Amino acid sequence: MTYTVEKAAMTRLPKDGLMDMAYRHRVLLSAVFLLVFPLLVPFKALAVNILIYGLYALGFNLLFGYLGLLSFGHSALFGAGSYACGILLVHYGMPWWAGLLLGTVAGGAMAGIIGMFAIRTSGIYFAMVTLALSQCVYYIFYQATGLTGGENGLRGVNVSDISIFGLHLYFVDPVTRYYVVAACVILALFFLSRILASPFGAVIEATRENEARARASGYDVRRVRLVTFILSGGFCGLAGALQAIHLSIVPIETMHYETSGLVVMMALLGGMGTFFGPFIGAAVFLLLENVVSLWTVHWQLFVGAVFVLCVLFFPRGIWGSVLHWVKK
Amino acid sequence: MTDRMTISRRRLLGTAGVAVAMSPFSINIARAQEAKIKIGFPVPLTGPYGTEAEDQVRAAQVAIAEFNEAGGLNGRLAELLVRDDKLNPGEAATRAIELIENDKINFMVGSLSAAVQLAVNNVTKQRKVIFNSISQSDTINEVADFSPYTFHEALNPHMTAGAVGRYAFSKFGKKVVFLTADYAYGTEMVTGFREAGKAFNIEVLGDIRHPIGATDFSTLLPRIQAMKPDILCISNFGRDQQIALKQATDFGMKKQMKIIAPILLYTGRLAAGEAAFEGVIGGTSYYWGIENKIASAKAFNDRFRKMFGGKVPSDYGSLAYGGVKTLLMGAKNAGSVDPEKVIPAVEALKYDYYKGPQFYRKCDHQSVQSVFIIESKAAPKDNPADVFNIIATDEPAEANLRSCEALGHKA
Amino acid sequence: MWRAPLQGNSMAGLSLELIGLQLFAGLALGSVYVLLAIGLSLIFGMLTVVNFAHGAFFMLGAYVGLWLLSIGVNFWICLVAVPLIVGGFGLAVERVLIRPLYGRGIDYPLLLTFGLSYIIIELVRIVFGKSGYPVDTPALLQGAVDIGVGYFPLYRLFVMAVTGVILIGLWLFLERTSYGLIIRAGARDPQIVRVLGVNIARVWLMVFGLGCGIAGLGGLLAAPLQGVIPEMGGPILAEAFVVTVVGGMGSLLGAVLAGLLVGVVVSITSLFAPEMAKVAIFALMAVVLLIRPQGFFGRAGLMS
Amino acid sequence: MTVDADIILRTESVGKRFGGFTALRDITVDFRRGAITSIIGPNGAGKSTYFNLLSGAFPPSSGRVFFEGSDVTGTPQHRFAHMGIAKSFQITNVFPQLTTHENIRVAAQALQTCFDMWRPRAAMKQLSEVADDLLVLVGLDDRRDRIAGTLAHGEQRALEIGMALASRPRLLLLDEPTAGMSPEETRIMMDLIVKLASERTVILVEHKMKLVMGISDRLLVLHHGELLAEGTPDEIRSNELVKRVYLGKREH
Repeated sequence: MTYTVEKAAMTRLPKDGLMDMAYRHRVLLSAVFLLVFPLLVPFKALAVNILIYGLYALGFNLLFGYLGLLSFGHSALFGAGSYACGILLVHYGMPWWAGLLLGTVAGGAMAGIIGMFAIRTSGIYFAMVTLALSQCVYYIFYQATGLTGGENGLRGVNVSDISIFGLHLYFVDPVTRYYVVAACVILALFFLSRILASPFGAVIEATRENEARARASGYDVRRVRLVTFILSGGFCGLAGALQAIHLSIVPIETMHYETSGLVVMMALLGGMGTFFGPFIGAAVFLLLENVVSLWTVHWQLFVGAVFVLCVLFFPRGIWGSVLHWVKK
Repeated sequence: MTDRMTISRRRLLGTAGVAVAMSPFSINIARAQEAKIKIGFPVPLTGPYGTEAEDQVRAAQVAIAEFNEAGGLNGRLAELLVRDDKLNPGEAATRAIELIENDKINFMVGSLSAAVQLAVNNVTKQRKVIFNSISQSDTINEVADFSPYTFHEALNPHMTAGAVGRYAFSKFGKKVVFLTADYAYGTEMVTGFREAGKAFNIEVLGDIRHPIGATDFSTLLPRIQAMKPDILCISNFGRDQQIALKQATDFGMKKQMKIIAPILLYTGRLAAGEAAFEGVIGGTSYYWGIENKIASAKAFNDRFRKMFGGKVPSDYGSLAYGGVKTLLMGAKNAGSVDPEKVIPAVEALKYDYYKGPQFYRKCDHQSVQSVFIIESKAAPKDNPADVFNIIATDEPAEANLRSCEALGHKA
Repeated sequence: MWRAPLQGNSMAGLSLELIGLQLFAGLALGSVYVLLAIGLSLIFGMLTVVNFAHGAFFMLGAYVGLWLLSIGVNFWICLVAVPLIVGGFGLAVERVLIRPLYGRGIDYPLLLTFGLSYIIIELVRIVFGKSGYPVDTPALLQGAVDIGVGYFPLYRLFVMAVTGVILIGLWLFLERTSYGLIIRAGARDPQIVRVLGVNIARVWLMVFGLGCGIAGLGGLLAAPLQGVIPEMGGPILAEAFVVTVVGGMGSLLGAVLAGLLVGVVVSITSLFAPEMAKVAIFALMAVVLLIRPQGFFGRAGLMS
Repeated sequence: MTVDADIILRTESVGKRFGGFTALRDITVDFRRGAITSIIGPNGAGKSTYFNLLSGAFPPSSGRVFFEGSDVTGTPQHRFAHMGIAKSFQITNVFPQLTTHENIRVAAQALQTCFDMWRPRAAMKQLSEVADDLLVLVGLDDRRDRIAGTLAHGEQRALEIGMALASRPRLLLLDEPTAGMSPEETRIMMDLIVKLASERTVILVEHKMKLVMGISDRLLVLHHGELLAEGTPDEIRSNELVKRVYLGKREH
């Protein structure tokens, strides 16, 4: 499967100054965009949700879009980050930044654990194994009520005052909260951008393109997959941790397989294997859901229809289609 | 100024959209004014409890209508901002934040699940907004989750299970088996039953936990039959309860033991049919049939019937009426919507709005109220809404609640 | 932080009869899984489509049955009519939505059916409302009968019998008809069928319809057990997936054996740690996949 | 066994079974350094199975494989490139969405780094130069920025050999390098193989015996999974057994 419209477009048009520049400064561009983004969204909490789910979809996209592995168990990675951050803040009184950091680590660690088992399989079986393992993780967190609050969810992940290098911010304030989250997201985008442009980024692409050839060239494909899965878990873990401090709760639904399905939907909608696609997918999905659910209780009909139409007519997703069009 | 107007109009249209989609109620847009008292109302309009949630909205509308007809707060009228929480705590928290930050609501009322109410409560207490929860939970009373801004109009599992237990253990025997959904709601109920059972020296033959959302109990029921209890106590909610009762009936268990449940849901009974529920005994916070004995219930039912084409309010629906009404009356008594003034006013209420006398206990803001013990009828005679018999009333008493100290509050 | 899975007194009353009854209950439960899983497996084996809408078809069967019963159609006629109607709907879905996706990779049909299930569920909510409906057990099948180790509801025995009949019918169809021959060959190697010059599109269409029809029948049979509600397809789909994967995707025999195995695993877990019943299903799947990634009877490397 | 510097690869009574089917039985061969050795045989003789054992695609069921004197039996395939063995596939196998240049660059990168996630790959200039050099070697320097999937069949085969060379192998394994090629493309490929053999050992599997007679130093003939004969082209030509089972039949 191939989704590298974006990269192909770039290699095709190395001389096209504007595109090339946009491509090289994509992190900077997104930073500028995120600065004004809240003005385009009905309310700040939604803008924050879009950032968080965009980041979550970005992590998923690294595995599915760039490496070509479809996981139906990403909720476990997102949830691991969320719970790690929540538990550390609530039960161990750690500061918010430690929660974010360790949430990221927890996402990666969870990916490592699931990956050790799942990476032996591929294709549909990989999707199924990750689904099964994430369900096991769900039930473990569900049962560990002492730490996770079980079905009631983990409450009290309250972050009110934060200080960064002497700058004191009131995190409950919606505007502050948005920009703190946005800063984390830009950092993540920067990291992703570095990874994709790095030698390892080339290995990821090569592995997706042709596993047998990559192996014959001397790459340990299984380890490449595992490492990519862990990186993906790190991004998803950070997204989860941000959600924990944004909502100040960690619901058990975070771990539910529907949360895995959601991210597949967002990535598909935005355009798999593209840099900005996941964010566009998350934004379009959540905005539509917000608007439609104010208008009718039958918003799920709409969601389903968008999904089906997307698969049938825009398999490249929104951003993928745009890039394809530009390339032409 | 113009900016704010557009936002509020957009929101209003949104609210109206939800209302229209759930006709027959509509919101009076024409009278919308800047200074309205806004009440955020997150309930699960989509998903399996949609019917229940719609009834919650209806009942809340009754309270709003009554308040506005009585002249509001010195002419300041109230409005309801309904949001779909999708039965998902994350979504509920997002919606609660939206309602507070964007719509600048004055009060929050709502929720239909323990997890959602705890999520909403977490958001409201952090932002110092009064929240009246209208679904069951013991946890929300406890010191970790409670805040001065937290009120709990609904019953809690301890009260409900206690009332049902005291009734059932005295009548049907001492050998009990529990079949319980494995989450807070279920386990809190069992704790309540066991607590009540101490006084009757009940013998617990089995305490079986099933996963939430179970669709088949056939693998659990033969074992329960083999235990030969006097009473089977099924503590689960919604569809779990409907399926468990249906399958227990199929296995012929009603002939072998008495089946009790902490709560018999009105909508659940309608959805599952009379056969499954027949003869089962349980508790409820409200059943429209109490109107023969309680004047306030009669008035509430009549108003509800008038507004919604002869329908009667459900149990969880009526809680929404109580939840909205108490906060509005508190505001009226305080002469302000300032939470710091409204809280003491609500604490001071001794009210009888729809089900007999009630008041909020000071330490945990739990509404002290009666629990009705009901039995599901074989077949409704002429009125399809006539599904339960009221067989006893557990009168309101602070003694039926867990003590403030046990909840971690300073006495 | 972990709750003890066993309460001290819950082992009371464990007898051979009970264990026998428990195993039987497991097999009865498994037979519903089998009805869903054979369709999933058939569709996957032939079309390499992972049908995420299978649960929705199951639910649709229950609602079509509910509707037929409400307009006075006899339950026994429903047993024939429901699979035909749901199967017919399945044909339309394959023809209109899934066929354009062949050759586009295995993820696309999966994602499409995932979205489709949302649409079907919401449409049912619009037509029938959000709350569920009770469905009475047919009068002839009410009550419980003695099966030697204890009493068991007659209706559940009936469900097992219907599953048996369906399996025998399917077996005869696959073994004795020319279509069956093509399907069996196709499930083993889709290339062969294409080489044989068979009109594969027609076979695929039929297989999809057949799978959906059986799922619809499963829904109808489940309706008197659990009532109907728009969301009823969700949990059973997850369980049917486990069955299909454990049995080996594409293998009918695997689906049958794994379905019964999962039923028994659930019932035995229910005996010792009932709250773990759902975990046990997924744990079983994880273990099987780790030891034998292609499932009991699956072809290795099918999907890589 | 003694380490003989002249022997680059040795298989010691290797065999391979698939379930009940024995594809290869008890083959002991020494491959000489610096030579072109061709493995020939009719369809189903076990050529591909033997090739896959040599290239580490799967381990033998019995016997051992030695590369430059050390036992490499069961070594994971990705290690082979690092040891100095590279292969091309029977079916064209490139990274179709990447450019020709990037194809070789990625292959060359395998020797240097895999998990470096921080440095920009553009900074690794010498890899890019290696890729450019190899493009010249395999005659694709004018196709540098084409998407590999759009190249002609013969060009893709050449690209694949370029990728194999990127790991600077001492031993190059080629599986039917001229399969599906036009006579013109075949000729170019044969010239390329001879050119490559001047600096490294080449083992190739070939179906068309006539084609390799001229360029091979040694030939192995497989038949029904067994080694039928081994020797120089002249020896093979005059071998009675080979004549009977192979040359006796019509070549296709």
